[in-house]
Amino acid sequence: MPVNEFTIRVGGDTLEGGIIRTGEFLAHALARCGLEIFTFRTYPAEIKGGQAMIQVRTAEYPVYSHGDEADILICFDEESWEVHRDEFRYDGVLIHDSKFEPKGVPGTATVYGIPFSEIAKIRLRNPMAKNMTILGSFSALFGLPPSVFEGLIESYWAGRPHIVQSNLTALKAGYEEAKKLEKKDPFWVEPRPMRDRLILSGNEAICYGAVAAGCKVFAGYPITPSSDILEWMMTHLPRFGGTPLQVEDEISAIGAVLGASFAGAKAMTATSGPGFSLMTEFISHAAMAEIPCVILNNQRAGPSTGMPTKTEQSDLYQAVYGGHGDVPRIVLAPSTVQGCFYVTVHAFNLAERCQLPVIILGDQALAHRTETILPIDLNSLIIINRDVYRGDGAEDGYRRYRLTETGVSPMAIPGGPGAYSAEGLEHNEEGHPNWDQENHMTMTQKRFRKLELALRYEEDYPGFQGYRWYGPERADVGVIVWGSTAGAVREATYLAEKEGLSVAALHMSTLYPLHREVVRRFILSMGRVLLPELNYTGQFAHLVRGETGLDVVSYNRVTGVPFKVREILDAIRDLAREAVAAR
Amino acid sequence: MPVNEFTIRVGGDTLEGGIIRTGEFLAHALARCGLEIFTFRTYPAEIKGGQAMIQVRTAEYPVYSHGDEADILICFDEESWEVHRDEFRYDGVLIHDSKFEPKGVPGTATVYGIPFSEIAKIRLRNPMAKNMTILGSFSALFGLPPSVFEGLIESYWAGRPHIVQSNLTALKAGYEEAKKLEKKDPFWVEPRPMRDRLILSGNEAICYGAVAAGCKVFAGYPITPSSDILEWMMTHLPRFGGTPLQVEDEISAIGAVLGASFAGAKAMTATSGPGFSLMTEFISHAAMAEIPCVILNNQRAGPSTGMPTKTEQSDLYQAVYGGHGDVPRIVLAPSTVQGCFYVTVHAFNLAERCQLPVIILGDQALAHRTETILPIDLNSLIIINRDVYRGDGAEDGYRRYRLTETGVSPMAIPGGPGAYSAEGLEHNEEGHPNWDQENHMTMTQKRFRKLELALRYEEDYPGFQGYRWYGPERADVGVIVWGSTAGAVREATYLAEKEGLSVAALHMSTLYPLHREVVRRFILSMGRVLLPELNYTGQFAHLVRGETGLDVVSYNRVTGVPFKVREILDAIRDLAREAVAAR
Amino acid sequence: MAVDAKVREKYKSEVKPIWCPGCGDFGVLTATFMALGALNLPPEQVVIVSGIGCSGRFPGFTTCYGFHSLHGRTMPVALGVKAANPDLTVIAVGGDGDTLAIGGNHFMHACRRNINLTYLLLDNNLYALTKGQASPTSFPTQVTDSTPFGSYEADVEPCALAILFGATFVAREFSARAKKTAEIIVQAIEHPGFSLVHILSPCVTFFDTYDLYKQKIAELPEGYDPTDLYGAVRTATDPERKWVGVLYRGHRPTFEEMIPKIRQKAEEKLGPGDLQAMLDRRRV
Amino acid sequence: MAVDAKVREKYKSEVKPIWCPGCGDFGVLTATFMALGALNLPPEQVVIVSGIGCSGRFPGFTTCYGFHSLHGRTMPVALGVKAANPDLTVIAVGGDGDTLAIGGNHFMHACRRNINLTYLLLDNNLYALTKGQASPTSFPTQVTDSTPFGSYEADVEPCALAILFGATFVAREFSARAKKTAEIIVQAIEHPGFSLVHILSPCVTFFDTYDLYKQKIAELPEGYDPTDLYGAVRTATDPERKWVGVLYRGHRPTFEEMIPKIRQKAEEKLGPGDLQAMLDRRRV
Ligand SMILES: Cc1ncc(C[n+]2csc(CCOP(=O)(O)OP(=O)(O)O)c2C)c(N)n1
Ligand SMILES: Cc1ncc(C[n+]2csc(CCOP(=O)(O)OP(=O)(O)O)c2C)c(N)n1
Ligand code: SF4
Ligand code: SF4
Ligand SMILES: [Mg+2]
Ligand SMILES: [Mg+2]
Repeated sequence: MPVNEFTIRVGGDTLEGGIIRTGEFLAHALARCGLEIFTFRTYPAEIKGGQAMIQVRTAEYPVYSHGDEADILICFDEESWEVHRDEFRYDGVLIHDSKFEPKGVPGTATVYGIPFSEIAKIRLRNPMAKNMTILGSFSALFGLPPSVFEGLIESYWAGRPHIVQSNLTALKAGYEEAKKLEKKDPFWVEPRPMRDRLILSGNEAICYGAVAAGCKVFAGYPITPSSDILEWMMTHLPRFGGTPLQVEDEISAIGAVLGASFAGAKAMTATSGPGFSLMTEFISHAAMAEIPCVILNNQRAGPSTGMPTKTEQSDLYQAVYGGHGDVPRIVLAPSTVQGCFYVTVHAFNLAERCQLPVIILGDQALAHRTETILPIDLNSLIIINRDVYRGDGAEDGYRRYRLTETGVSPMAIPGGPGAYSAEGLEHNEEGHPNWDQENHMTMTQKRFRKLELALRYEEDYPGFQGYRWYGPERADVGVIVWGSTAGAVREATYLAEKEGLSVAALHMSTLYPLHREVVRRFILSMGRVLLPELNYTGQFAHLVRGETGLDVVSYNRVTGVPFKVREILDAIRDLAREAVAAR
Repeated sequence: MPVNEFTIRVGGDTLEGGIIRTGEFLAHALARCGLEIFTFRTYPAEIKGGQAMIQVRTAEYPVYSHGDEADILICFDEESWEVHRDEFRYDGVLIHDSKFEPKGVPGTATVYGIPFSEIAKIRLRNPMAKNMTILGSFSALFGLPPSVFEGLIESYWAGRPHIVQSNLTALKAGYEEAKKLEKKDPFWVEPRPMRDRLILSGNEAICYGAVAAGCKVFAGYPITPSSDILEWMMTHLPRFGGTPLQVEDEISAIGAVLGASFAGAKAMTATSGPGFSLMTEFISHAAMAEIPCVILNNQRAGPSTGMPTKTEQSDLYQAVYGGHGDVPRIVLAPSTVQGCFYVTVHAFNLAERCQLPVIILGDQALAHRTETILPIDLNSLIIINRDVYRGDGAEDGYRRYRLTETGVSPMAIPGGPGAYSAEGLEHNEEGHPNWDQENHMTMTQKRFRKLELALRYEEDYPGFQGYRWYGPERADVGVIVWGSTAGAVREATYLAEKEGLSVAALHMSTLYPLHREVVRRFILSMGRVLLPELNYTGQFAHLVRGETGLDVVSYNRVTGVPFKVREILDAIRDLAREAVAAR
Repeated sequence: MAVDAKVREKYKSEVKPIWCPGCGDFGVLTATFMALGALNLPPEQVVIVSGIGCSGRFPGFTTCYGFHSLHGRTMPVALGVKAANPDLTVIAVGGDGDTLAIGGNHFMHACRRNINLTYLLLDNNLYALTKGQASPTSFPTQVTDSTPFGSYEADVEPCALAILFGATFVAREFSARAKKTAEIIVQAIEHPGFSLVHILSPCVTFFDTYDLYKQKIAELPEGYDPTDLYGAVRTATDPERKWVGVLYRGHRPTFEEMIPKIRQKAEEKLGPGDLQAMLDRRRV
Repeated sequence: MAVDAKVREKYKSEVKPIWCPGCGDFGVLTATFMALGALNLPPEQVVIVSGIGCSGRFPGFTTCYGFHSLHGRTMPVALGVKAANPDLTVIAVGGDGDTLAIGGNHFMHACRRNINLTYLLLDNNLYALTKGQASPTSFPTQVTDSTPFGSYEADVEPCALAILFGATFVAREFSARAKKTAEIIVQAIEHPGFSLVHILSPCVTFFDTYDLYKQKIAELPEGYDPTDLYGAVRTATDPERKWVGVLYRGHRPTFEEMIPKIRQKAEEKLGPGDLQAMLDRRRV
């Protein structure tokens, strides 16, 4: 574990600045050393001031969670030590600015106090370069070649030689200062051959996925943690022939998405809880008028304004059940940065194929974390477009809401033949308002038939899996998981297996419609079933029970941060004991 | 059955007018004959034109549903015969305007063709009085004393002697015309001693309930089928020292309700599906900031604009699960007009007691139907007011969100001591924004503890029942029901018992939080459990499964009209067979 | 603007309007048919976006594309339509409640964006479909089912607002004058930018204003200068007269003109989009 | 308006503002303390309703009652507060995004109702809390994270809008002039009816406008007539200068004055409310 396998945490006040960048540079440098990385960050909801933190986990094999505790903790200031000491490994390495003396460091830990502030402010007269001196010291202490940081600095500030130069100087100063110290800890970086990897954040992957899927109109309103998607779209979508819109509120955003989709463009919006709630009425309309659309909701801690910069998985209820009336919709949840890309592509495909609103449930932790992921080959993607009416074949006249076996009816596009009215009132096949008893029943069935089609999406996209079953067919403990909690579950089940426990996992990425039979089979095959999720009400557990009539054990936490692997491992152990006892 | 026990349906085009009033006069007249009544109406979503219908069921005992088919059908025009013939009893009585000749009347039926139009238009030169001639004929044919109608006419148009006179003339003309006919059917009214009863609609009962509970601010935006509540409040609330507000949209309505409640007034809004969806974000805020409020949602057929004048029970998902984050709230559903009154009182009481948003789920059928109900004694009501901080006792300083055993913390009221900020961000006990991991957990628990208090409401309101268990402790078939479907279930289980089937019913009026243990016990005590509801997705059935982990059999219909007793009876019979076979 | 009856038929769907006999909205429908005919627009090139209200049923009575959206939400939908396909002719139809109560904010921002569309505001001074409650254009003295003792608040004047919001064509007409209304609609459609046509369209069932408006309307005098913004605001809010005609006409870049401009700037700065290259640039 | 420091302390809570050092909002907070002190209002008689944004955190920094509502929704909440208890002094605090983007419609209708409250619009020409996107008051040329190539749309001017919406007191100030701002706030609170105070309040972190506004502001000339509505609209939208001072002052019945009037009319027509009698009248 000490070589090429550890977790670094960097903490400090945002007023000082540079904390997050330190972590990002570390992550990139480690990736350039041929290692896999996974970062996680938290920051205050205030604009200036307050503690920010970035954690970088690295290993030679793929990592799925951000790590339970810091092996190496870098503290910019005294408060950061206070905030993070509880999650500092008892025999880890603490690197701190020697402007303060950390109190209560366990005797088992290694401590390096280095005068970063003094070097930057007084020696270099460049207080902003403090983080570069830290990187230099890191390099000296753990064997990460300084050339890797140099390369990063040069490409990051390319075209600004002045800044490059002063940062290189700071890097060097930090390096030399640390070289004076005696190495007392076992952690070390052993560069490996570079692997072909991309580094992306969840939100970036979503933007790329949307463009890859053919998104042509994006409409949004700023909200943490989805504002960067709006900003990316405002900057880049025009370059792809698309039109991004920053509108006056989230009702307008979803309205514009529906208008655009009606007019033939693939369209999307991105928001978070409060904005998502505002979209409720229009999502119900999209279901009724059968207009394809994609809605990304990056969940944050709620209810209400809640904790805007903290993560949670508590909007599942709203995603699956929100909206008045019987509202068919599809809900997908990515769990990795790579998943963010592909799930977004699938969301557009499903929206087009089924003419339904598709909701992507991301979360703050996933949106803002970076990972090394496998390169993406755009040519390998299957892009599905809606079934368009082109004036052919319909001898008895075009009917927008024609009753079909799948429930999907070809869509006419303004400018082309087949003019009709998209209708939010109940309507007949032609789309004319209709209050017939039978008609409402028939049309409701039609709309819900499309959910069955959604469950057969692998017919359209071979290789797609709405769920993954990890481990044996039968086990003492089964874990059902969704969204970004899946990473911690993956690591916990791996450790549990190593301990000799009998455990399997079912990772759902299509949350609704639920693959009911698979989930039933999984539950019935396991001694006990654990369902960990970052909410209080056990939302997915409730959905699973509601759809299967079978019970699962909810494991809930609302602290604003992801599960630790250890927590889930402990829960598995407990259930395993129970299951064995009941066997 | 023919004497004092039958169902009358009146149908015609709204362009002609007077259809609904005919039914209302019939209902009132029957009630004045000492009978119980229950009316149900449907009307087109268009303003003018289209078929409207009102059905009046009467009996000497309390009636709980509007009756499956018409014993006596009164048709204003030919289309109304076409529309209603399928729900006309094969050996019933058809009364029609002889301006048309109804086709395909079963030979077993009795038909009275009477020239109502001609009498009104030509003989009386008063086409508007057609419905009065119909009432006159009814009187002659079925023995309902004309004096009863005369009394009604006189009080309805009191102070307008001209109208009274011309209507009396029309009544008489209709009476005399029908007297010429030979009575061929067995239906008859035998006046009984007048009972002490009120006639009210569901919406009226809700308005009275709100005022009785102490509602001082009402804010609303027009929407079918809740506009009449807004109109009543705009007219009458000022007379009770309250302030009604017609605002610019439903977001504003719920916002004003929260502002008013924060400032110390009991406050309420009333809406239907589309407006209810718009309130989602603010309901999440009310839960977070712990502001008591009452939201009435009269459900109509959805999704989206749907069928505004048709009934449905499909907003339960939105009521129970709507809103981002973990949102505690209480959801109640009345099932009778009397229930509308009391449930509204309980809703205010629970909102004040638990400082939570309370949602009342009514529906179009219940909102607009009239029933004879027992008189209401306002003195017998228990009115609960919130726990107000008055500057006393809090030696360590006032804390708005103080952690308490029940989860409820005394509320300071502007103008009085204890100034604090109502906060939609996560906050500590003082109400200051706070992102601590532990704090969010603790505060979430606090907010949800109040749901347990809600389940113990009978401690505050002795006699209150959040559920009612009808029939034996164990049975072959159990029926779980909520909302206005309960009436049909009550009659169906009564008939099933008469057939010798073993059946029990559990009628839930507190839908959320669910009385989980009671529902579990009920399900486990029954051979099979039926859950009929007017939606497609089996929303309450899903909730029951989700909360209990036990299965029930969903029975769903979305036709825009209430269940027929017969439909439920058939379903009970089927399940009883299954249960017996499995016994 | 001679339009023969046959051309008009082209725009009329087989769905019979559900409006009450005599409803002002009939006049607007006829005027719209006349205008579309005069411009000879193919029905499938026209999208009519409506809200919820009696007025909201409008699109279904035509052979054009229609989008019967939500109460108050015509403008977001229309914006999306235009973003997807700026070549379409978009007509929005909203009631006074639709436009000025629940939809007021979208109306403001649509004007600001100067989207090239025509907004037909069918003003009957109340909420008709919900059977007669006060709307933001109800007169202060008007008694409705929701204001039995008069209103708590002042009414608003949509033309003045639109002008200040940034609309570049603002006109008023009376639905009883179908031909005049048609002429104005033609001008509105031809105008590049946001065009409001405020149409006094009486509700005969809940508040019959035919006589009132017949007395109150007046054509703008010769020499009226529709380019004077502040003057137009004053004319629009004249308490004495309901001036009909083109109250205001301005010129600013439209939303549709901005789309290619921004695209060009983006490409100039960052190059045309190449997703594979972008992804590849994220290599470690 | 002499206010000694101690009086001011009365309104300052123990919560330290989380604003960036130098943020314009500090000036507004100070001015508000000064104004409350000058009027000697007991903190528990004052309710400060805010939306979401940097500006939204305002109430927590005072010892008054506060309601930190939702983004854009100050006005519905304030209306409710006033309906429940018209005697309270209500101050609303909103950002430019809060007030004019998501909350534009409520703002319009609150002006229309002439609710007797004071609206402090803290305008920093962008969305600050979400880290610097364009708002409806962003300058057309302003480059923000969401408008890297400039905006698709025109900006709006809140004072002109408020005047046309029906506000009866409309003023503008600059947060750097805390004392002047305090004086205006005093007038606004004293004015019976809806009072907008548009405060230029720079965001030093995302778009520092101190210098710009120092140059651009100008005090209204002697003899300026704030009762001339159309003139005020013109002055408010002057492209050359940001005029500070009371731009407009009018008089109409307030919402609070209407409450008892309507109550009286209702009782005159229908008698005072007696629920038991009403119920009994529904006897068969
Ligand atoms: C969100 C929402 N709130 C309320 C309604 C109910 N509603 C339908 S039409 C209408 C008002 C109609 O008035 P207006 O817009 O003036 O149109 P008109 O019927 O007068 O043409 C209302 C309030 C609705 N459909 N949706
Ligand atoms: C419904 C909703 N949408 C979006 C947000 C995210 N959000 C928070 S503050 C803000 C804008 C703040 O801008 P402004 O109102 O100008 O206030 P400032 O921060 O500049 O003071 C936004 C969009 C939210 N909280 N709620
Ligand atoms: S109710 Fe009024 S607006 Fe609606 S259709 Fe009838 S006349 Fe027209
Ligand atoms: S980000 Fe701007 S508006 Fe927000 S506190 Fe900082 S300076 Fe003030
Ligand atoms: Mg109207
Ligand atoms: Mg701002």
